[in-house]
Amino acid sequence: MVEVHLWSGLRSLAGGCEVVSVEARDTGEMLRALVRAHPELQAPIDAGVSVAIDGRVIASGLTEPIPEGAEVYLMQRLRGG
Amino acid sequence: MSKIHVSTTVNGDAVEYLCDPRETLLDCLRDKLSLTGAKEGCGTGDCGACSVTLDGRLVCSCLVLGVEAEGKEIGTVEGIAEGDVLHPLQQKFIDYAALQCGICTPGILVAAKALLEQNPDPTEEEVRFWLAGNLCRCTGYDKIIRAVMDTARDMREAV
Amino acid sequence: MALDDRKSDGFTFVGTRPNRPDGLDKVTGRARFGADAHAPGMLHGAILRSPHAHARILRIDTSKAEALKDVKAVVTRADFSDKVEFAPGLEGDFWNILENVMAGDKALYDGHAVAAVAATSALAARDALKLIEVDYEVLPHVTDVDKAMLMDAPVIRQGAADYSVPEGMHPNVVRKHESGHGDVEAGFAEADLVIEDHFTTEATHQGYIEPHACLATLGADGKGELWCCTQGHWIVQKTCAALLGIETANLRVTASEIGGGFGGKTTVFIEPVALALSRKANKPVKLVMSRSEVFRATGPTASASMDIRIGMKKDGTLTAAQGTFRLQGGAFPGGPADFTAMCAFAPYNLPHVRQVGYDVMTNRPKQAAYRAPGSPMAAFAVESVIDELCNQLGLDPIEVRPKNASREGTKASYGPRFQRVGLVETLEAAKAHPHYTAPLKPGQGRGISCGFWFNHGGETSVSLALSEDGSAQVMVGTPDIGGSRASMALMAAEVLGIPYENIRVTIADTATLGYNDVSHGSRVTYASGLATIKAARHAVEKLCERAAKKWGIPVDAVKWENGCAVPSGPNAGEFDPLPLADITADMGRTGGPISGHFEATPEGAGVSFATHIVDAEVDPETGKTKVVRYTVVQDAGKAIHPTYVEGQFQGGAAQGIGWALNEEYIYGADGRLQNSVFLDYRIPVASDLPMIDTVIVEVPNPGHPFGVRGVGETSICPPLAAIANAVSAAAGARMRQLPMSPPRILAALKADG
Amino acid sequence: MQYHSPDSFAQAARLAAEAEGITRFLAGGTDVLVQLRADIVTPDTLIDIKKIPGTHDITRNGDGSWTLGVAVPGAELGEHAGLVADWPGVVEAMNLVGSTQVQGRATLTGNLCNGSPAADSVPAMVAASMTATVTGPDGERVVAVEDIPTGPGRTSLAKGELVSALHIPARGANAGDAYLRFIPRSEMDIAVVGCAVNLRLDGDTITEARVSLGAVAPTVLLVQDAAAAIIGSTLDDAALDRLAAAASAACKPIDDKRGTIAFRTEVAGVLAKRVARIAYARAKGEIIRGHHG
Repeated sequence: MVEVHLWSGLRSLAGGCEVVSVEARDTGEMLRALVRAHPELQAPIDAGVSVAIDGRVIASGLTEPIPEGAEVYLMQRLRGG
Repeated sequence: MSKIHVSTTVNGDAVEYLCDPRETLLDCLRDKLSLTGAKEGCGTGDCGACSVTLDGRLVCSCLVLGVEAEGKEIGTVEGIAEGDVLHPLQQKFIDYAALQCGICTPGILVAAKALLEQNPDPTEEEVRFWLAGNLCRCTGYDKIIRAVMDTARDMREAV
Repeated sequence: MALDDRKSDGFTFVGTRPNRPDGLDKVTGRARFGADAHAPGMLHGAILRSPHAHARILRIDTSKAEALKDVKAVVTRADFSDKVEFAPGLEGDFWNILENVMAGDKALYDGHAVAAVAATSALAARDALKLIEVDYEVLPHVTDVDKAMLMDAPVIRQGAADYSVPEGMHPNVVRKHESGHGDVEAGFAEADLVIEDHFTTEATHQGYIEPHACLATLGADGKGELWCCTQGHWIVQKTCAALLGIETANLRVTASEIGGGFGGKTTVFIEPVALALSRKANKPVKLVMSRSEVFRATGPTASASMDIRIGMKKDGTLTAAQGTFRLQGGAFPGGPADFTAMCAFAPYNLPHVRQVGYDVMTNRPKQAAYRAPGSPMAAFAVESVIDELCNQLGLDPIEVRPKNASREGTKASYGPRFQRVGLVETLEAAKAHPHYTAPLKPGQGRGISCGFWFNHGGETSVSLALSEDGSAQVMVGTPDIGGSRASMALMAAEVLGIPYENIRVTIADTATLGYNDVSHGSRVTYASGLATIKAARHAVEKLCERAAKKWGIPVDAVKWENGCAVPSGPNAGEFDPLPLADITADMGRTGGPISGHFEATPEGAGVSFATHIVDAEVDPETGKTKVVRYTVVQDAGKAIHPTYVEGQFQGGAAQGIGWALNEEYIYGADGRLQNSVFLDYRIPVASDLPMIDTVIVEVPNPGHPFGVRGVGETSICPPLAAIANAVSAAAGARMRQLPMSPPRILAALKADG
Repeated sequence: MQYHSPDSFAQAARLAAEAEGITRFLAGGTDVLVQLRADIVTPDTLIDIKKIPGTHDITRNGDGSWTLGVAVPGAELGEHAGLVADWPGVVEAMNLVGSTQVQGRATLTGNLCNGSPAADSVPAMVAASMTATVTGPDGERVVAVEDIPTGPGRTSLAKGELVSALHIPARGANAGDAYLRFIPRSEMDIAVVGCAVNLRLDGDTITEARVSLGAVAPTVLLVQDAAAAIIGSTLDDAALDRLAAAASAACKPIDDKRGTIAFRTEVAGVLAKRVARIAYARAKGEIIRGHHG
C-alpha cells in the first residue's frame, strides 16, 4: 500500500481525503490507482502533476519505483522558467 | 522610391551600396554589406548594440541614415582585431567571462575601445557612465567593467 | 542516486575557469544570432498588431496590400481555419498558443497580431501593413489583476476556468491552487506578534537585448527548415508542426545563438507566422520583431496582488503563515500562481502554513516564464513581513532566519520533506561576510532576504563521438544561453580524462539529436551536464572493452584513469596504461567508431536557496534610490565553471534590482502599453549598479553525479525583498508596492514624516 | 521620402518652402530617425543640413560671445575647453541628453526644435539668454530661444524656416550657470524635472539671475519669480527656500508615465536649490564638474 498525500486543492475531488491509500509499485500505477479510487482526480492528473517520493521530486516520470512505506506527495506539475 | 548610391569606407575597405533614404546605416551594414556584428536591440538609440564609429566618433548606427555614410570612415566590431590578433579588450572579455549571451558584446567592445582611445586611465565611474548606453541584461555589468578597467591598465603598462 | 564521494572533491577539470569555446565568435561579431541569417530569394515579413486592448475583429481587408507588386503573401487567422496555412482542430495549450500567435475573432491585448505580410524588403513589408484595413468593435477591457476579479469586470474568455476554480468566481479567474498543512489559526494563536499586510508587484519583461527573429522555409511538400533564436528548438518544432498541420519530423529547427531569454524564449510567437508566410509565398521568409513588438506582444512576467499573514514568537520562532496570491498572466491561462504559492514559504519550517493562488486573465500579453516564474514576487511579500516582524520584536533578521530555516527533513510548505539543501549554509555565509557587519552611512539601509526555486530536469539527449586523434565532439540540445558549452566540455573532460581544449561542444539541430526540453528551469548544467557525463561514461565503457580485447583480459579487469585504460588491479595483469588516443587511432579496425550517448528525463534536480544582502541609499528630498553594495550568497551544489556561476548570480541580482526599483508595464486608461521602448522601460544601466559580490556555497545535490544544482533562477528570488527591506530601512517607511519608484518613495516619506 | 543635402541655408530654406507634405531637417537626427523608425513621422522631404559650411564650427567672437554651428554634436561641446569654462551649465545640460553614442550625434538645435518640454539643454539655453538665427525664404531673423518651442512637438518656425546658428552672450565676470535634472536611473532617461540657473555676483551678492524649468509645463519655463527670489541675496537659506517655493509655484505639470504632478512640483524646488548652489559656486570661480543624474 502507498499513502499518497494530496495538496489541499485536490481534497474536494477525493471525498475530502487528505491522504489516499492505493496499491502501486511505481508512479504511473499510483496515478492510475488514484483515478480509480477517485475519478474526479482525472482532471488535475491530466493537467499535469509531479510526485515527491521521500522528498525526491519526480517532475513527470511515470516509471519511478515507489518503495514500500515511502512518503509520497502529489504536487502541481513543476515547469521550468 | 528611388535608391541612392553611397560610397563609404568600412574598417578601412572602400565599399558601395544602393539604399533607400529611409534605411539606417545599421540596415546597410547588416543587409547590404553582410556585416552582422552590429545588432539591432531597439532601433531607438537606447541599447547601444549597434554601436559603430563614424569618422572616429562613437554613434548608434540605428540613428544614422545609410545615405549619411557617403564619404565617411566607419568602424565596426569586425574591424577591431588585427588579423588573427585580438584587441586586448576582446581577449580580456573572453578571459573574464565578461559576456553571457553575447548579443551586447560587439557594441560594448566598440564603445569601450572608443573610451580607451580617448581616456586611457578611466575611473570605474567614468567607465560605467561611458557605457550607460550599452544595455546588458545578463551580466549585471560587473565582469564587463572589470574587463575594461583591467584592459586599460594592461594597455597603459604595455606602453 | 548517491553522490559519488570520490568525485565530489579532487576534480581535475570541474571547478576550473577555462575560456568558453565560443568566446572568439562572440567578441569578433562572427557569432550568428537570430536576425543574422540570410537565404537566397529571402522575403521579409512584418506583422500588423491590434491597437486595442480588447476588440472584436469584424473585418480584415488585405486586398490593397496584396495588390502591391512587392508583396508576395499575406496571412490572417482566416488562413488558419481554412487550414490553408494552419492546422484545424487544435485544443488546450496549442490552441492558446495559436490564439496568441494570431488573433481569432477577438484582439485580446494591445499588440495582439491580426495579420502578417511577406514582401521583397523590410520597408515594403512595413509599408504594406499600412494598407491592411481592420474593422474593430472595441470592447471594455481590464488590465489590473484585482479589478479583473470583480464581478462587473469584462469577461475575457468565457469557460477558460478549469476544475480548480470554485463556483461563483469571476470567469477571468481560471486556475486556483491551494496547499499547506497544520491549523494556521491555532498557529497564529501561539504567536506573540502577527502581522498581516498587502503587497503588489507590476509586470516586468525579461528584457533580453535580442528581439525575437527567425528565418523560415516551408514548401508545398510539407517539409520545412526553421532558424530561430529560442531557448528550446524541439518545443518550437513540436509546436510549429502542430500549428501548421505537418508532421513534427518534417520540420527541422536550428537554434541560432541566442541573445538572452530568461524564460521569454520558451514558446513561439513569430515562428509559425513566418512558416505560414513562407508556405504561401513558397519562398524563405525572415521575420524580426521590433523592440516595441517585443514589449507589447511577448511574455512579460505576471503582476501580483498578495496578502500575507505571519505569526512570530518573541524569540523569533515562526508559528504560522498564510498567503493569498493573485497573479495576472495576460489574456490566457498560465500565470504561475501555483508556483508563487508553493515557493512563498518554502525557506521556512512552519508547523502551520496555508497558501492560495489565483491565476487571473486580463487584457495584457500572454505572460511567459521569467527566471523562477512566480517566486520573486512571493519572496518580496513574505520576506518583507518577516523583516517587519524582526523590526517590531527587535530581532536580528539574520539570526531569526536560521532558527526557522528549512533543512534536510523539514516538511516543506508545499508538502514533501526536503532532501539535503543549503539554505542554512547560505545564511551562515551571509552572516560571516564582512558586508553584513560593515558600517552604514547616514541615509543608508541594509536589507536581507532568502529565496527559493525548485529547479527542473526535463527530457534530455546528449551524443558524444570520439575522433581517431582522440578528440571528442559533444552534441547537446540545450541552447547555450550563458556559457554552457564550457560547462559541458569540462564535465566531458573530467570523465574522459582528455584536455578541455580537445572537446568541441555543438548545439545540435532537431534533425541530428533526440528530443530535448527547453533551456529553462536552471536545467542545462544539471540535466545536459548529467547526460554529458553519462554519455562520456558510455564511451569509456567501450574504450575499456577495446583495451580488454587488446590485452586479452576480461573487461571488468580494466578501469579508466586519467584518460587511459589501466588494469584494475595487480592480478589483472601487467600492462602499460593505454591512452584514449591510442585506442581511437585504430578504432575503425578494432570494432568500429566509438561513441557514447544518453537519453533520459533526469528526476534529481535539487531545489536551491540563496540569501542576498543589500545596502541602499535613499535621497530624502527626491526619493531616489541608489544600490550602494550588493552581495549574493547561493548554493550551487557544485560549481562546474565558477566564473559563469558568478555571472548567473550577478545577472539575477541585477534583474531583481530593476524589478524592485524602476521596471514596470505601464498601461493607460485606454489599455495601451505606454512604455514599449527601452527609453521608458527602465532596465538597469551600467552606471546604476555597484560591483556585485558573490559567494558560492556548495552543498552537493544528491541527484547529480557531480552534485550540481541549477543556479540560473534562484538568484532573482531574493533581490526584490532584500532591496525593499533596505529601502524601507533607509526611508523609515515600509514599501509594499513595486517598483519602488522615486514618486512612490517620496510619497511614503511624506506620509511618514 | 526625398533626401536632400543642400550646401547653403538659403537653399535649404528654398527646398523646405517648396516641399509638399511633411518636411524635417536632419541635424543630429537622434529624434528624426527614432520617429522615422517607429512610423511616428515619415517625412516626405528630409533636408540634411550637415553639409552646409560652418554648421560644425564653435566660434568665440571678439566680444566674448559664442556662435555655435547647428550640427555641432554634444560631445564636441563637451570637448571644447573654452566653452566649458564659460558656459558649463549649457554644456552639461546638452551632455546629459542620451548616451555617449547619442552625444556623438545629438545637437542643441535639434534638442530645441524637437519641441519637447523635457529637453535637457533648453532650460540651460534659456537661462543663458541664448538666441538663434532663423533663416527663411525671405532672409534671416534673430529670436530668443525660449520663443522657438510653442508646445510639445511644435515650434514658432514658419514653413521654410530653419535655425541656422545659435548664439551665447559673452560670459562676463563673476558669473556662473548650472543645470540639473531628475531621472529615476543614473543615465538614459528623459528628465522628469529639469532646472537651470544662470547668475552674476557683485561680491557675494547676486545681481542678475535667470531660472528656467523643464518638464513641468507644455514648454520650458523662464521663472521670473524664482530669479527675483535670489537677486539681492547671498543665496542664504532663506533665499534658497524662497527660490524653491517660487520654482514649485511656477510648475504646471501633468501626471504621466515618468512622474506625478506632486512629485514634479516638489522636486522642481529641490533641484532649484541644488542648481543655484552650483551656479553660485561657479560664479565664485570654483570648478565644479557637470555631474550625471
